[in-house]
Amino acid sequence: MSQAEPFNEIELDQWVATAEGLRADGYRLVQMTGTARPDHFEVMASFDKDYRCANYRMRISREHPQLPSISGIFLAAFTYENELKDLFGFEVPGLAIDYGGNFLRTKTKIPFAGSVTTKKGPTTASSQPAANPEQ
Amino acid sequence: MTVPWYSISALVTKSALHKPATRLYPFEKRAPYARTRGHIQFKIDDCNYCGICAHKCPTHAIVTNKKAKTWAIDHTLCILCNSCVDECREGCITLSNHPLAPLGPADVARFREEYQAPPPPPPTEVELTPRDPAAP
Amino acid sequence: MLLISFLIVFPLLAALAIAFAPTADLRSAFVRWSALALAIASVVLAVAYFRTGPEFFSLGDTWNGLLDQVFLLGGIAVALVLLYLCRRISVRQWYIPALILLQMGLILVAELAPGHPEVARPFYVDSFSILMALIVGVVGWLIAVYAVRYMRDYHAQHPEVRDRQPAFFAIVFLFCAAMFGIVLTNHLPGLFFFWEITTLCSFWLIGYSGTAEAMRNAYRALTMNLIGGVFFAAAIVWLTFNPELQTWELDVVIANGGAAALIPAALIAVAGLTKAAQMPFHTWLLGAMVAPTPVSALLHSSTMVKAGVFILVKFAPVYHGTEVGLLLALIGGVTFLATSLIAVNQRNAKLVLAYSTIANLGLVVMCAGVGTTATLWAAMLLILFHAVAKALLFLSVGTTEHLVHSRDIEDMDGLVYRRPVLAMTLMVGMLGMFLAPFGMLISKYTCFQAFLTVDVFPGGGILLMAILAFGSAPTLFFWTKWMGKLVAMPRRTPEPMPEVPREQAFALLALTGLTYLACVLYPFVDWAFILPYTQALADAGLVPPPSDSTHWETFILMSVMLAGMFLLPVLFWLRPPHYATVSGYLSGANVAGSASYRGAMGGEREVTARGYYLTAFLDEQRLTRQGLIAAGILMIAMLMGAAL
Amino acid sequence: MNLEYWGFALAFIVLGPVVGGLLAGIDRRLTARMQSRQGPPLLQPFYDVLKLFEKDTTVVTHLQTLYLWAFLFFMVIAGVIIFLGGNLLLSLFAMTVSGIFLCLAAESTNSPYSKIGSAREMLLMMAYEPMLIIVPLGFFLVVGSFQVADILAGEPSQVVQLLGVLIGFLFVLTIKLRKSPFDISTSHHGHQELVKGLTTDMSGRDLALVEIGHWYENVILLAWLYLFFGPLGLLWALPIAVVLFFAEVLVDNTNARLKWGTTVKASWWVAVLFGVTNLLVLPFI
Amino acid sequence: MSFLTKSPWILHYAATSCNGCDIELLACLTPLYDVERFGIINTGNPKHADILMVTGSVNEESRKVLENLYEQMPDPKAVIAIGACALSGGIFREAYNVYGGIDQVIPVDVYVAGCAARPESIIDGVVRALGVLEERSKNRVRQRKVA
Amino acid sequence: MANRTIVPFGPQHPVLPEPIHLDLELEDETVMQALPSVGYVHRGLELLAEHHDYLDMAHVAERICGICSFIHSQGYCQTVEGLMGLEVPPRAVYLRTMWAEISRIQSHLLWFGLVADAFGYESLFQHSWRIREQIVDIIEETAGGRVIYGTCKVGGVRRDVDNETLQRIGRHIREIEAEYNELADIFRNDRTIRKRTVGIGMLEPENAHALGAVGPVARASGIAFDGRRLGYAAYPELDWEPVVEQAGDSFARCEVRLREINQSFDLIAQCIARMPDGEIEVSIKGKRPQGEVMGRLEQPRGEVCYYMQADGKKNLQRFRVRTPTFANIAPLVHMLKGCDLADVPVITLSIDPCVSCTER
Ligand code: NFV
Ligand code: SF4
Ligand code: SF4
Ligand code: SF4
Repeated sequence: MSQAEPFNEIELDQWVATAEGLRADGYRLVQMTGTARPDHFEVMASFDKDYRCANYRMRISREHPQLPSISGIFLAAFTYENELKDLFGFEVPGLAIDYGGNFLRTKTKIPFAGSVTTKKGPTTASSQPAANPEQ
Repeated sequence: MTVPWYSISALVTKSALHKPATRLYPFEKRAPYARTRGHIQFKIDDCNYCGICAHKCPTHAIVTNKKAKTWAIDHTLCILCNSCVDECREGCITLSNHPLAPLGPADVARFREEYQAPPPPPPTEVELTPRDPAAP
Repeated sequence: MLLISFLIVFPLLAALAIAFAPTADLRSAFVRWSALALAIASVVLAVAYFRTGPEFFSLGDTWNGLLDQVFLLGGIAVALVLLYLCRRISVRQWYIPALILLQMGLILVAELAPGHPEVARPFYVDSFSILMALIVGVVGWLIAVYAVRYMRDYHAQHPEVRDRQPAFFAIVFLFCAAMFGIVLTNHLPGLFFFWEITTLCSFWLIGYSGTAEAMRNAYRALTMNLIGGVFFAAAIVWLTFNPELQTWELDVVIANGGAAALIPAALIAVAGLTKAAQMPFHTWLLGAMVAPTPVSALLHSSTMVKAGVFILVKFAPVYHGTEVGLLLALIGGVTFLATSLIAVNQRNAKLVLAYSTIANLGLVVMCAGVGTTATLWAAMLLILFHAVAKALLFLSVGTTEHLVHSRDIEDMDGLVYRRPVLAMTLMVGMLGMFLAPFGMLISKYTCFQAFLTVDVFPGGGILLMAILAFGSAPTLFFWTKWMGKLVAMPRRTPEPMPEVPREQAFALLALTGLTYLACVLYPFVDWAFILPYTQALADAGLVPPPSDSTHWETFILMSVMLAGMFLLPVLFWLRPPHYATVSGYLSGANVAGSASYRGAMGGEREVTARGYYLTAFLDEQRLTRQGLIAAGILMIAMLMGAAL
Repeated sequence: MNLEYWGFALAFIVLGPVVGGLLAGIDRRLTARMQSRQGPPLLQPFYDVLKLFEKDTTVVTHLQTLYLWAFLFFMVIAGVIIFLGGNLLLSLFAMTVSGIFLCLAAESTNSPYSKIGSAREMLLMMAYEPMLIIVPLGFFLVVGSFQVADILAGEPSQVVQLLGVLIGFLFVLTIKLRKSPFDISTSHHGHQELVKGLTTDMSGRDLALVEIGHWYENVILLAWLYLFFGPLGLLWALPIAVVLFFAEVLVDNTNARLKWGTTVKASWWVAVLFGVTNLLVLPFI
Repeated sequence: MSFLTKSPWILHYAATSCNGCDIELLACLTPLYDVERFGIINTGNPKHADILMVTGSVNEESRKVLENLYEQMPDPKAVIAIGACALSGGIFREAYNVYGGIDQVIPVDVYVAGCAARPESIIDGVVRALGVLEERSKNRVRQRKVA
Repeated sequence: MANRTIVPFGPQHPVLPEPIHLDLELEDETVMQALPSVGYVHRGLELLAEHHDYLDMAHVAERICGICSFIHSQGYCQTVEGLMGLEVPPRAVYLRTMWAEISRIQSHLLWFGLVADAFGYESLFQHSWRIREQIVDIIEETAGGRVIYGTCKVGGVRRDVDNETLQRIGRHIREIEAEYNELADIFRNDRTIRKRTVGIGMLEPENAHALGAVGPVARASGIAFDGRRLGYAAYPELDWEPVVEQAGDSFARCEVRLREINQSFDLIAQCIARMPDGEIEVSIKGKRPQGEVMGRLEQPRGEVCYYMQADGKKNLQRFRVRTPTFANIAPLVHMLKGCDLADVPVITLSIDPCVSCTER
């Protein structure tokens, strides 16, 4: 754990090839996640080998957010990719087990997509409790 | 290496023959530890309504009103993080070692109405600055 | 005698009338009324010879001689017909005509032998044959009534099958005639003749639909039955030439009871085993499932297989106390155990019934092999209860199949709510098959007691008892599983179903009533049909005298149980509890009541619950193979045992 | 059959649940103590059932209540048969019927957990039936009768002669009492992948009926156990039977739950190795 | 006296609890607290349960589950909310997938505060719920008599 | 036509106190397909970074899960400290390590009970929780809460534990360990338990690697990866070796945890023995987190990752947690295929799932 494990920028179209290479080198998929930026999304992925992390970062356009799936290479990626799909609204072609946007089933759809802030439904403390039938 | 079936039988037989480990809670109460976080207590005498406690409270369970000189806590929101106790310079918030007695709907309604717990504040706008490629 | 000839000849005439009936309606009427006439005749027979010992009939010398000729020529005719039917088989099935010719040859050798034994008293009636005649008559009648409508629907649903209904019903009646012949004749070549007729009829009926599968199964049935026929013929040849026991009269062979009778008895036992679809030969009965349901009902409940066990039970006094008997019982036991286990695997309702039939016949064979009074008692009750309950089950399944368009047990989900009456008949049939206080269990109970006293071979009885105990367990499982399907509450409102046709409903309800009645009245059955038979045998010193050890409170308690089965639903109907209904438990994920839940993929997902078939636990193929090998070895041992 | 036996039968009908409930209470208390817990009051099972009568009853289908009536009815009959000094085999058959109705009640709800529970109950029945059948047969071989009255009047040595059968019976008793390692169709205490298996969709009075049925069943099983020692006289037989009965609690607490495949295989092997073998060697003891 | 108070069977559902309150509830069943002393059994089955104990606040998914479970519990029944989350949403009140306390979905009879609620408080909460149950049981019996 | 039994396993299910949900497709009782679903505990707390400043977020992080609560707060603080470039005083580091190991024991004992409960071994469940309660008492005495510690903060720890108490705890844990060893031996040698776990839920080493298994799940399949070797906290200075088993079945996973409990007892003793004196926190005045980092730690269930982005404001820009159970879902799906229904809870618990961690 240190900042000595920097994020390597790669292009989206190198992504699958990179993953294949890492798989061949005996890396383990550690995590995948994303961030929303004003004009694009970023996807970060980390791979581990011998306690060393290789981190990658890709840019994904906001207009047509699409991330090719690597679940055929690392099956473990299916959970991360489904999560990205739900939280950021990505399209993930080639997903091995596709929950179809129903992985987390959030109240606010695609909560991470728009601006970083989100609107909420009714607030808690001031709202009325459900009626108790005997009161 | 222990004999498989024997050791568990010995254990359960031993347990059966000894006094159970049960703490007979409502009938016998054990002394709390000094650090046990039971619930938040407030002594209004020393309070200067500075509002630091309310500000520091992660769940906004405390409301203070400097003008009206009121201080209120919604126990249903308090997560017993102890921040208010640590932060209050006047020492008027203390931590009781005894948990709060269970509340009924009426108590909760009282908290929520009388004490006017605040609606959660709007989220902070996190600025979406384009990432500086030079940054680490 | 008149009655007997009526029972044998009338169906032949009826068959002719039906075959040449000008219109379908007339034909149906013929079928209904002739079948009723047969039923009435069998009842009259029962009343006329109520509780008599065996009574033999002689026709006088000329007629007797004529009868011999009839049997001889008839036998040749049957063989020729069979050969004709084989005209289209492939070369690889050369053994079928070979078998036909072989048994033809054997029987000709016997019949044309100079100084072959004469039969002085070709017919007889005793209470066992009355019981069998009643079963054939009454159950046969109900099946015929049911079949009239069923066949019409069958052809409506299967336009690809050539409509040969006139021949179909004619052959059914021919079949009945042969059955009456089997149970009433004392003339062994005559018995063989009737025996071959049933083989022929079953071949034709199984192959009715004419599909490749049906024909294949029909030929399989034919082959197996022919093998049995060869053994039967061999027995007759043996009886023709053996100086010690030279007779063609059934009762003489049985009364001999000694070692001399053992060889023909063992040979006939093989014939009986084939007909009763016991283990090395059981596959033909499974194949018979392709036939229209009334045929299955007929083959399984009142005819065909019953002929097999009939002859075995008849010979029971010979088997009694011999190693041959024990081996025979063990063949039955192997069959019982193996098929009970295999039945657990089955999803096809008719296959479940088939396997259960084989298993129950195995039980009868066990009883026959042991051959004590008690097991005879049990065997006869089993035959009765099984005939009624199985006919009921087959017909109910046939109706259900028409309603739900499937034979799959899984598709009978919730029948109790969809067609309560039909479900009720099915349930009663099943209860009758395996549950106290219904019939089968009474017999099983007696078997246990009887097997424990077997002392032919040390431990032999214990072995039989163990087989019975272990075989009963899976029986419990597969019946309960099926009943569970029937009573399952439909998760959604089911689609409406067509009504059960009136005639079919009549047959079903009548059989239900019979099943119930047979249980209620089993002491009467015992007294009226079984006791006279066993008593007569005991008087002849063939079996130990019957001992009555049933305590009276057993009867009372059985009656209480039976009454409970009846009264609880009535009580429930009169005073239903008023409870609120809720959806079933689905881990809190219910979406539409009990029917669906929120699936992992987020969508609504239907709940389904499939029964257990334990395919990974009990393997049908392996069990069949093991059963076949074991039964085959036992059979060879039995034949060798008889010869030594 | 004399009056005395009618008295026993009547006492069974009336006192069966009381004794059964007490047995359950002791069981729970003992279990708790083995787990180093205080445990519930002795009368807790009665509180539970009385509570269930206070509760509303909800059903998935009304017919499930009917099947439960039948379950209870046949269970009582099974007990009455024994306490009348009657036929042990018949009593077993009645017990089987009762078990089947319990399965039907669960099946009728058609909800997956109940159904799997009932399928497993059927599997268990398949597992224990052979051994249970062997017990009366063993008695028959020794005493010459299935009648309970005759068995009780037998020789005190019968338990020695039937030692294998007794062991086999104790084995399946674990199944019948729904104890670990064989509590696979429902769970009394402890949690289970089937939630409550058979009884998942029963509530209120329905559930109370099941409980009461089980109480009767426990008394019947205790009576079976008693039969082995019966000829020793009440003073010896009852304590031995009760101790063996509660030995099951120890077994319960010292085993993990096994799977149905293992259960069926194990029970059949036990039935063969202990039951059948015992009967085979019986002439030599 | 109602027997309900002598044998309250509980059903536990973890709505979006962080597990903190769950394990404290489980701890109540274990030797040190052993609520079976009061006849309490954790049935895990709504149809057998008298008291529904909920830990954690409701989110989109658990809301429906809670409704289902509550509906499947036969009357008379009571609900206990355990922990700050179940009471009001606690520290997760502002999270985008959280609706807040469970009283937004089903009526709650007893609120047990704390984060996490201590086993002692949970036992106190059950005792308080018993009073509620006793009351309802009496009403229920009366209703049945009328009906 | 019902060719398979389709059962919803969870969300409400007594064997798994947490709302995990599996769609099970069964034939008889063989699982033909098992599809896990999440969402019942999803709160969306990563986005709470917008509501709480980076200091308050420690409370949120701790409440990601009540079982592995301490290490979450530790991980959060450590990662933020990395962004801020803070050097935490050694005593605080050692106290954190000690609490982390206590937390690990607590978590493993809890799992011990749950897995025993899953295969119906009630007495083992009760006894393991009886022992666990003594650990919880230690936690309460030192931290003030039974499950939520609230002791970790950015820059150090909030509470000190005096040396006398530490010594007492050091002695006490040895007694607890003796009691625990008895239980562990029972678990290892019990025939019925072995019957239920040995050879069940196989995860071969290659699959463990390919599916990204972490923690005891990976270590039971012969992969010697232990996050504590990454070199954070006091671990580099302590004397220990990762626990590795080769078999890859449920029993091996249990065995790894059983041995890790002993290891943790040992680590606690080492921490207490080497506890440095001094400050317990550094001042964070005038410092704000800035930059981007991926921090990794070892939780009881395996490697946890924190990803943070900050731009020097009060609130973090992006906060992300990848928990071990999340990584173990894919291996779980693999293990469940073809098992028996009765094995489902056992296999599921053999990865020691934590749903609230998974879903956050
Ligand atoms: N160990 C742990 Fe966690 C974390 N992070 C797990 O998946 O328990 Ni709730
Ligand atoms: S911080 Fe202390 S003095 Fe200030 S308002 Fe709060 S309680 Fe009163
Ligand atoms: S303890 Fe924490 S949550 Fe509770 S009132 Fe104080 S600051 Fe707020
Ligand atoms: S109240 Fe606290 S401990 Fe309980 S579930 Fe919520 S966050 Fe966890």
